[in-house]
Order: sequence, then C-alpha cells, then structure tokens
Amino acid sequence: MKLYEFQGKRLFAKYQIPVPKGELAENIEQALHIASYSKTPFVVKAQVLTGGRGKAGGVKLVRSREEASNILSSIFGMDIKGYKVNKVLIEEGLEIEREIYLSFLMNRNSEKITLITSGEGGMEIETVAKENPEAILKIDIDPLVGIKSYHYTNVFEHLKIYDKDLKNQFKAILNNMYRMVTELYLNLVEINPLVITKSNKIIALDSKVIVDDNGVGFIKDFDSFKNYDDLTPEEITAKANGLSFVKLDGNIGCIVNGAGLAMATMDMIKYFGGDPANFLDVGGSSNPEKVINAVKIIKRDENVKVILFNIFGGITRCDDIASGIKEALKVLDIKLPLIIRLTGTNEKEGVQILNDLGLETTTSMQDAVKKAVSLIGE
Amino acid sequence: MKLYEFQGKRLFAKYQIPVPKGELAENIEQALHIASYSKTPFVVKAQVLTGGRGKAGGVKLVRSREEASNILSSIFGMDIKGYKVNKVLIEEGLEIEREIYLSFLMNRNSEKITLITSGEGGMEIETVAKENPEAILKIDIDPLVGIKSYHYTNVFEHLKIYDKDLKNQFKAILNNMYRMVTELYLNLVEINPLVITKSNKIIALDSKVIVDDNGVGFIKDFDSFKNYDDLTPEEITAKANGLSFVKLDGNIGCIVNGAGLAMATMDMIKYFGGDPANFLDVGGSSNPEKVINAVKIIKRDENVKVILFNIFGGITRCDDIASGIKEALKVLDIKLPLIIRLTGTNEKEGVQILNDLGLETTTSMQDAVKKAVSLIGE
Amino acid sequence: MSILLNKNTRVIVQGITGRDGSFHTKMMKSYGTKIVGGVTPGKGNETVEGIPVYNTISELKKDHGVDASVIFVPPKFSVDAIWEAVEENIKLIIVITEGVPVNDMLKIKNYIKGKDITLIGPNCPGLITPEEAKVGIMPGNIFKKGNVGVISRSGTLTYEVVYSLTNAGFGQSTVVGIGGDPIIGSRFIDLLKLFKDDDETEAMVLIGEIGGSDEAIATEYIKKEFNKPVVTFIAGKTAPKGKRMGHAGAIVSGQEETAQAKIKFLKDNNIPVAELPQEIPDILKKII
Amino acid sequence: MSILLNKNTRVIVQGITGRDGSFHTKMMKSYGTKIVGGVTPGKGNETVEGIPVYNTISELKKDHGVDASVIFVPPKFSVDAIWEAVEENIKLIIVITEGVPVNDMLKIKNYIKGKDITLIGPNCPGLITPEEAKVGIMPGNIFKKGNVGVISRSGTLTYEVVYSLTNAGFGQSTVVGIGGDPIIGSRFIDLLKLFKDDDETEAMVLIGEIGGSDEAIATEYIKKEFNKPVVTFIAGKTAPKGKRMGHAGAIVSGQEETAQAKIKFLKDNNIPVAELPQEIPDILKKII
Repeated sequence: MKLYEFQGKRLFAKYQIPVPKGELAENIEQALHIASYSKTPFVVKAQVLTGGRGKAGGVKLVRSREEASNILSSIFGMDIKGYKVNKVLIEEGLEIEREIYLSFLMNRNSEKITLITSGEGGMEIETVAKENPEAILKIDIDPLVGIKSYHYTNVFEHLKIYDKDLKNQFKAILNNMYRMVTELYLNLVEINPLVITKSNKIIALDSKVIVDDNGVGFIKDFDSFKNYDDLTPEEITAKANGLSFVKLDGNIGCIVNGAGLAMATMDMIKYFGGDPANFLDVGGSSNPEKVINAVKIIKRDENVKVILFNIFGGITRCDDIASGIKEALKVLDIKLPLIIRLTGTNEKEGVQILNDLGLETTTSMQDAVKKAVSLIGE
Repeated sequence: MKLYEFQGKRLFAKYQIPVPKGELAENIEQALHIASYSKTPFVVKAQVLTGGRGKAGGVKLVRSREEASNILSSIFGMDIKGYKVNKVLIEEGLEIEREIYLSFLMNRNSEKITLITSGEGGMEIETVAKENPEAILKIDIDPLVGIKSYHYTNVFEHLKIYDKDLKNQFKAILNNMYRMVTELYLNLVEINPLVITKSNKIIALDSKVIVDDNGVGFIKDFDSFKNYDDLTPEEITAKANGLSFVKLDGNIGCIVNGAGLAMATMDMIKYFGGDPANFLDVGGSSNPEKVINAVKIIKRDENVKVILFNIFGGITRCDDIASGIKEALKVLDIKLPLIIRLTGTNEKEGVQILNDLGLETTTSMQDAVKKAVSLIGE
Repeated sequence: MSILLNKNTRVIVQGITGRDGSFHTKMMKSYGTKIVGGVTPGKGNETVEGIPVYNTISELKKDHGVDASVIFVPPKFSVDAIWEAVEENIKLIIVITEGVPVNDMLKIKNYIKGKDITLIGPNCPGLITPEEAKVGIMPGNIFKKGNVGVISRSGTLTYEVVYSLTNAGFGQSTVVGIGGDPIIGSRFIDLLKLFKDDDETEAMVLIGEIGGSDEAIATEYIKKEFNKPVVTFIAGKTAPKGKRMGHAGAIVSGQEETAQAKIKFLKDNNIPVAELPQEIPDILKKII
Repeated sequence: MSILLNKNTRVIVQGITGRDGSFHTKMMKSYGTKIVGGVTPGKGNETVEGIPVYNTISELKKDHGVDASVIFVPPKFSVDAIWEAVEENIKLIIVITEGVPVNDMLKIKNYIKGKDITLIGPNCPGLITPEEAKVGIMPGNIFKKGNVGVISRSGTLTYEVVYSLTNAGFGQSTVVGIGGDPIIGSRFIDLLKLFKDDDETEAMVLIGEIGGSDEAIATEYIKKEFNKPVVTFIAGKTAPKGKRMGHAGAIVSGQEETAQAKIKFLKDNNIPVAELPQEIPDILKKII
C-alpha cells in the first residue's frame, strides 16, 4: 500500500523526523482558507499516488497571497498521470542549503534492509544510478543486527557531513527511519529530498512510504490511512472480493486459478496472436461467489469480446467452478462467448454440469487459448 | 551488582510487573510511622543483600498495630549472615492461592537467556533442582529471536495454567521481565515467589535482580541504585581504586598483577602450607598509586604477617611496580616483611630500584611463595 | 533418492486443527506421507485424522522424532509458528501460509543462514516426491515417480507443467514450489545445489516469473556448476510494469526483472526456455 | 602451520588512536605482525606508527585486504566495533577490551554461530604465533616457536606458564588467551578443534579457572576426539564461593564450577592436571 505524502509525513512527525510546517486541504475552499493565514512564501503540493507531479505542474511556490487563488485553482482537479488531484498539502517555504536523497528498502536481492543515500537529492535515484552511480551509497543492514554507529559514519563520510550538530540531527533521522521500517512493516521509506536549511536544520521535504500489504493489518497506525486511490474501480472491487485483478488493454477476458497460470495464460494468448484484457486469479478457494464476481468485473470492460476460463483443479475443484459458471449465467446477463478449459480435481463432475447447460469444455489449455483467439479474429 | 528487594520492585513497577503495595523505611521511626497507618495484616521484610532472611527471622507478619513496635525493633539492627538490617519494606498482606518460581538468567553455559519456572514457588530453585527436578522447566531463549508465544504456551502447560485471564497477566509479566533483562543488562531477574492471589491476580512477592557490572554504567535507571552494601569496606576501597580485591582468612597478603596469576598465587601458598589473606589483582596498569593503595588495603587486615608481591611484567612494567613499592615505603609505615617476585618487562630496572632500597627480589614465583610461607612458620 | 523428502520423512503439521490444516493432513496422509503429529496451541490431546495434536513442538518432540514441519497457520500467528519450528531445530520447514510479513521473513531468513535448516515458502504449494510423500497442497494424482526435478515459483502453473511431463512419460524425482513472495526460504539456487547431488535427478525444470533476480542468480550457477540439462519457463511476458500480478513477489521493479530480460539472460547462457508450458517435455526429449 | 595467525595475516586495529591501541600497535608491528591499517571514527587520514587510519572498516577495505581485526575500543563503543568487524565479515576478531556487557556478547555470539568467523575475547590478552605474529598485548619476548599449543582463560598466568615452557625448551605453536568473561567468542573446545588439525601442534596446555563449564566441555571433547597429549592447570582452588575473582567469569556459582570439581573431572578422564603452573613442563616431558 502506497501512502500519500501527507500521510508519510504524519508518520515522520510521529517518529520525530522533522517535516515542514504544513496543512492538508481536501477542497479548494479549505485551501484558500489555509492560504489566507499562511506566511508567504509557501508551497502548494498536489497529493497523488504517483511520481513526477513536479514536472506536471503539481508543485508550486506561492510568493504572495494574491497568487494563491490562481495557483490553487490550477492545481485542484489537475490530472497527473491519470490521477485526479483532490487534496493539496500547503507547506512553509524553506531556505535550502543542500538536498540529499535518503531511503530504507526491504531488499529482496540482498535479503537485507538497504539504506540508500546520495548527495544528489531531488533527482530520481534511478537517474542518479545511471548517470552518476558513485554518488550513491548503499548499505545492507542485517535486521538481526540493526543500525549501528559505523553505518552512520559511512553515511557521513559519503555525504561529507562533518558538522557535529548536523551529525546528531542526521543520526536521529537515520535511527528513526530504521525504526519506522521495522516497526511499521514498510517495504520502502524514502525522503527525496532531505534538505539542510540555511539555518542548519535537516528536514524531510517529501515522503514516499510503501507499506507491506501483508503487514498493513497488523499496524494500528494505518487504520486511518487505508486507501485504494492507486487502484481502478475494478481493482478495488476485485480486492474486496479476494480476487487478484489487473486491467490490461486487450479483448480476451481471463479467469484463471493461480497467479502463475494466469500470467502464462495471458502470455499464451499473446503468443497465438490475441490480446488479454486482464490478469485475474480466482485463487485456491472453491467458492462459486468468486466466479460470479470475477465475471462481473470482466463484463464491465467493454473491450472484452470473449471470456476464457483456464482452471487446473488442485485445491480448486472443477465442479465448484462449473457451479459458479452456472450461477453466473443465471444471475448475470452474459452475452459473451465462454471458452472453458477444465481439468484436474473433479473434472468429470464439472464437465457434466457445463455440458448439461450446453457449454463445451476442453482439457487442453492450448486448445482453449487458440479457440478464444480465433473467436476474436472472426 | 545486586539490588535490594525494594529496588528490584521499583524496577518491576516501572516495567508493569505487579508488586504488593508497600513502603520503604530506612529507620525505626519511619517504620513505626508507616505502621501507624498501614492496614493490618501487613508484612515487614528486612532489606539485606543475601538470601535466607526468612529463616533468620527477617520477615514477619504483623497482625495488629499493637504487635508492630515489638516486631520492628526485633528486625532493625538484626544481623543476617553478616549483614546488618537498616532498611525494611512494609507491604500489604495478600491472600495467596498459589506460589510459583520464575526467573530469567544470562546463561553462560547455553549462551542463551534462560527462562526458569517451577510450580514449587517459595523454595530455593537449587533445592527443587535436587529434590524434584521434573518440577522445573527451563527454556533457552535466543536473544536474536526474543520471547515468543510458544514460550508462553510451554510455560502455561508446565504450570497447568488454563484460565484465560491468568494467562494474559502471566504473558505480560513474562514479556516485561524479558524486556527488563535485555534493556537493563541484567544477569538475573528472579521472582520467588510469584503469587496468584485468591482474587486471581498475579503479583511479584519478592525480587532478586543482579545487574551485569559491565552494563551498570550504561543505564540511567541504576544511578540511584548503586550500592556497595554487599562489599566489605576494604573491597569498596579497592573497587574505587581500580583494584580487584577479595578478603580471605589467612595471613599472607598478596599483591599480584592479573586475576589468574593472583588465584594461582593463593593456591600455591596453600599448596606449600600457608594461608592467603586475600585475592588482589593490581591489573595491567603501571600506576605506582595502585601499589600504594594495594598495600594500604592489605595493611588494614591485622591478620596479615607478610606481604607477597608476585609480578610478571607484561603490560605491567617491573620498574613501575618497584617505584610503587618505593613510594609506599615512604608514605606508609610498613613494618611487615615484603617478599617480592619480579620478572618480565623492565625486570632489571625494577630489581635495581628495590636493591637500592635494600630489598631482595627473586624471579621465581615458587621461591617467593615458599619464602613467604616459611616466614609465617617462624 | 530424491531431495529433502521421502516416505520415511517424519512430518508434523503446525495448524493441524484449522480448515486447511486438517483437510490437507488427510490428503497428505492418504498420499503416504508419514505424519507423526500436529500442533495447535490450546488443542493438545485432540486428534485430527487419527493424528495426535500437541500444544507446542517441544511437547510433541517428547513423543516423536521430527524431520519436517508443514505450516498452515494463519498469517497473524504464522511468524511465531515459523520461529518455533526454527528454534526447535526442525531441518525442513514448509510454509504454506500466504500473507507472512516480509519484514519477519527477512529476520527469519537471516537467522537461518549458515544453519542446517531448509525453509520452503512462505506462500507456496509445498513439495512432493512422487509415489513417496507430499508435504503441502499439491494434487497428488498428477505426479509420477521419475527423474526430472522441478522447482517453481508458482502453484497451478507447476501442476500444468507436471501434467505435461507426466503425460509425456517424464516422471519427477522431487517437485518443489518455492513460493511467490519476495523473500522466500529457498531460492532456485539453494535447491539446485541439492538436485545437483541427487542421483535420481537427470534433468531439471525451472518455472520462473517476473520480479526479483532469482532466475539470473540461478542462471549464473547453472552455467558454472550445474551439470545436468535444464529447461525453463518464465511467466509474465505480458505483465505490465509496477503492477503486482497476484504473487507478492511477481512485480516488475526494474528492466532486469521483466520476463523478457530473464529469458534473454537464460538464452544467452545457452539454457533453453520454453515458449509455452506445454513445450517443456518436447525440449526435454531433445536435450536429455 | 600454527592456528589462526601467521606472519602473512593482514591485521587491522580498531581503536588504533587510543592510548592502548597505539602503544600495542607499535609493539605488534615490531614483533612482526603485518598491520595494514587502523580504524577510529573521525580520525580518518591520520596515521599511527606509519599505519593509515580510516573512519570505518568499509573505507579501509577499499585499500587493503583484511584477515583479522584486534579491538582496543573502550567498553562504551566496543559493542558497535565488534558488530562492525562481524558485519564486514572479518574472519578473525580479537577483542582485548574489558567491560563489554554480557548481554551484547550473548547476541553477538549467537549471531556468529554457524558463520565462518572466529571471535576471541573479550577481556583477553590476544593470541600469538611465536616468531611470526602477535595480535594483542602479550609480551612477545617470552614466547618461542615450537610445538606446544596453549589455550588460557588468563593473562599473566599464561605468561607464567609460557615462561616455564620456553625455559624448559618447549616452544609454542600458537598461544591463545580466550578471556576471562562469562560469554566469550571462543571456548576451549572451539580452539581445540583447530589445534587438532594443526600439524605443528604436538601437545596442548589448557589453563582454566573457576566458573562456568568450559573445562568440563573440553574434557568430554578431549576424551572422545582429541588425539594429542594434553596437560592442564586450574586456578582458584582457594577461591571462596560466590565471589568474583577479578575476571567477570571467575566466580563459583555451583559445586561443579569449583577448581576441585574441574580437577577431579579432568583426572577421572585421565587428563593430567598440574598442581603448580611450573610443573607443566615436567608433565609434558613425561607424556609426549
């Protein structure tokens, strides 16, 4: 789960990581009110769950009260990479001496918690990695050991921070970010830029926080933070119904049991010249309700011209899936052709149910996929 | 460093481990005052840094206010295994249903933190270990893993605790004791007995806390707790001067550099028929002041008839020790014979200094020890 | 031979009294797996499918020797269950549970490094040595004893591949589903090392997918040290970047994590990659 | 041969700019130890005895290969210094510092179990391979190259014994002071295993003392697996129970921790125990 900048900063404040003074506005009236008493210059920052808002004009400096109204109206409602802006953060302006990149990451390759820092703050770390890799310091921290003084020392040497007061501020930030990562089940906490102001204060100017989906439920802090704003309505419905769903641009709707098989199904559609409309994993359960919900979600997509079921029964029982299809046909108005591949546990019973409805089935994945593709071709 | 029961209980309270309501009295007037408003029955417990005070009459139940004065006067000033009672803890009486033994120990053999529990609370664990070893459950906890739910489950099964409310209270206590051990650098935290009252509350009736001497300095909690009440005046002086000193019953005072060599010296004295008066390690430093302090401490013991120096120079330089002896002879009125073994780093220079004072030396430990023993024999 | 598991392996089930735990205990037992006991705190003295239940592994071990544990405990309690198995020094631990926090897996993974413990999963279907024993949730009937080892990051896709193998006459030595999470107990390379020394295994099938670098690490290892024929399949060629495809670990975070990049790296190192899962037996026929 | 240390071992000194660190750097260097660098945070770019100082081991490793580190850092900073050496994967770490909390040592000790790291100390004099290299604070001049291995829980008592050995013509292969703390990186048994495989070592001297069970564990090991003659000495026969005799670990907490009990156990297992340190060479002469 991605958090908004303002949510990340609320967590920072809780973990004693300094952030600029700021307020959230959830509509333009609120924003204008906050602007009316905020000391200029201040900064207006669109709150969207994607990067690149700066380039898109979603971050603006307001130099005088007079400018505020125009700037705020330009930002509210703006579309940034498909995300509509309906929240802004209004923050004090800071006099910046230096910008630093700092993050902690659950690193699946090294299997450690990786601290990443660079003197080139404000730039995307991937860009720095390409253009100036030696500007980046990566330190793998073993979660059994934790963050230690020599890690700090390496960071300070890399960033050439020698001032004692700055070191102490920085140590506290490193330590608190590390605590955040481990206590809040974060996959990533990134501050870019972390700024040193002209008055020698270190402040987190931005926040990017990604919470481990497996950890979200364990942490009270996130109860008020849960949002699906980075998901499409279909993805939200799917999630709520225990389905994994990702929308694609094609026209063959897929309902598959198992994520690997679902990907392989999409790939095979493409291989035979077709275009998958989605990734959808109904999971290992045999609840017919899941099939109905899966069909519902796929039907919403007007591009879809055919629905392909690819079921390899293991834990999932073929007869349960067949019953689900039967129910769906009853409850929903399905005009699309259904191509059904059924094999594995209780295959015979499942096939019988479908044949009784006049539906054909196959045991071959390849046959089913080819047939779906050929139907589109017609 | 051993803590008093009342000190341990203050830490318990801080760590949310329930203790009886109680107050400390540091003299009899205070104690009588507390007794005057305490609800009877209450318990008076002598505060001494040794076990076995119960048998010695240092723990008494006061059933009525009238008894208080007699009982308090009997306890104050009492001698328990050489410790004089000058503090008592006055605690509410509890209606006890069950007594349990519970401790966490830094275990040098298993190299783990060992949880020990037994249903036979109130008895010394060593006694239970001998008489009814299967009553004891020991669980080694890896400090990298910490205390986990299956540890709790094993404890509950062993103690046959099935009541949900009791389990929850017990879990909190286990968890908090474990935190104490790791956060406060404890070598041992023991609650014996941990009682379950008739109203189903779990309460720590006693406390035994031993802090790692190497950790004491790192923990603010102990600033007010430091005490040397379990040391003799000589041992306190030695400690303050950076010397390791343990008093024994013999008459040959020993000044040695290194703990192992000091023990070997004592053992050799015994082997040749003598009796060491002390263990004393001047350590690796070459500060002449240490020699003076060492001689001072040994001189206080009237049993001592001869002082034996056994110095194997390594880091310690023989000439520094010799200068120390020279100083000591100047500053202190030393009537005792000195037997001096000097060898190793700067041996020649050291021997010269002492010969110039008319003192003989030897390079052989055995010769020195034999000579010391023979001097006593005369 | 085979790796890790055979009919003599003494298996316990953590979370045996749960819905999934009890169902699969029945299935495993009927497949021939030697299940000696189960663990559910607070349910000691019960039985499931005739198998005795204990409150803790420590209690269980007083009555039974244990070689492996399979964990069906729900996410909230799964972390302690894994730690319990690790601290009780069980040599083979298979975690079926989906939803174990990455954070905790990271600690556990670092803890078992250098220890003589093989952890499989979490979020995996388990492993099977056909016609001997299975530990997990795989449908036993599609497997057949033979000489092809299989390691897979997926569940049903594994069944699809195994089904093709069996139909084409290729039995399996051992099939391991390593799980779809970003941090897993055993990666391709860890198990390849075991298959390398297994006399019964003559060829390997690896089923990979988008996300992470395990396929690349395995490629390097195969090139340098693995001396048996290997066929691979990589799922997710049509997966969009940045989207999680069901498995927590199936997400493309960088160019080298795409299916295309992995396939290219394999081919560049002369390891055949099947275009379709069903092609795997054909390729095997050619290279064995 | 010898164990752990020879003249080619590349050693670094953590805490090189301190009083003890710099003094012993000079002594070690003049003995012949190959000291490649030192570490003191904030003192990078300085030099001590001509040896370059770095802020961290990570920086140092960019310029030098490292085989061993000796730690002279004061107690307050020693724990992080040990972790740093461990995390930088230095294979031999010698901690001279006295006063490291037991708590932290317990964590470190459990962490390095199963890893290819040998930790010696804390609160120890270090180790020496005579006429090759020394790492620690031992006075080099009393040692002589030879075929007797020595492991000791003590400092000066070791010198006493080595002095007798050298005078009696028994040179030493390697002498290790394992330290006087309750939790130490290497116990008798760990080093005996290394000496067992060392061709140069023909006999062993173990110097034990009161407290703990390391001597008993070593006794069991010697009886079962150690195939070279061993002579022992146990200090503390006259030590009273419950009193700490200088070393944090030299305290009798139970009957089996007394010198008498340890001596009896050794003798019952036919391992000779010297009554006096100076007797050790005589016994060696008889049993070699």
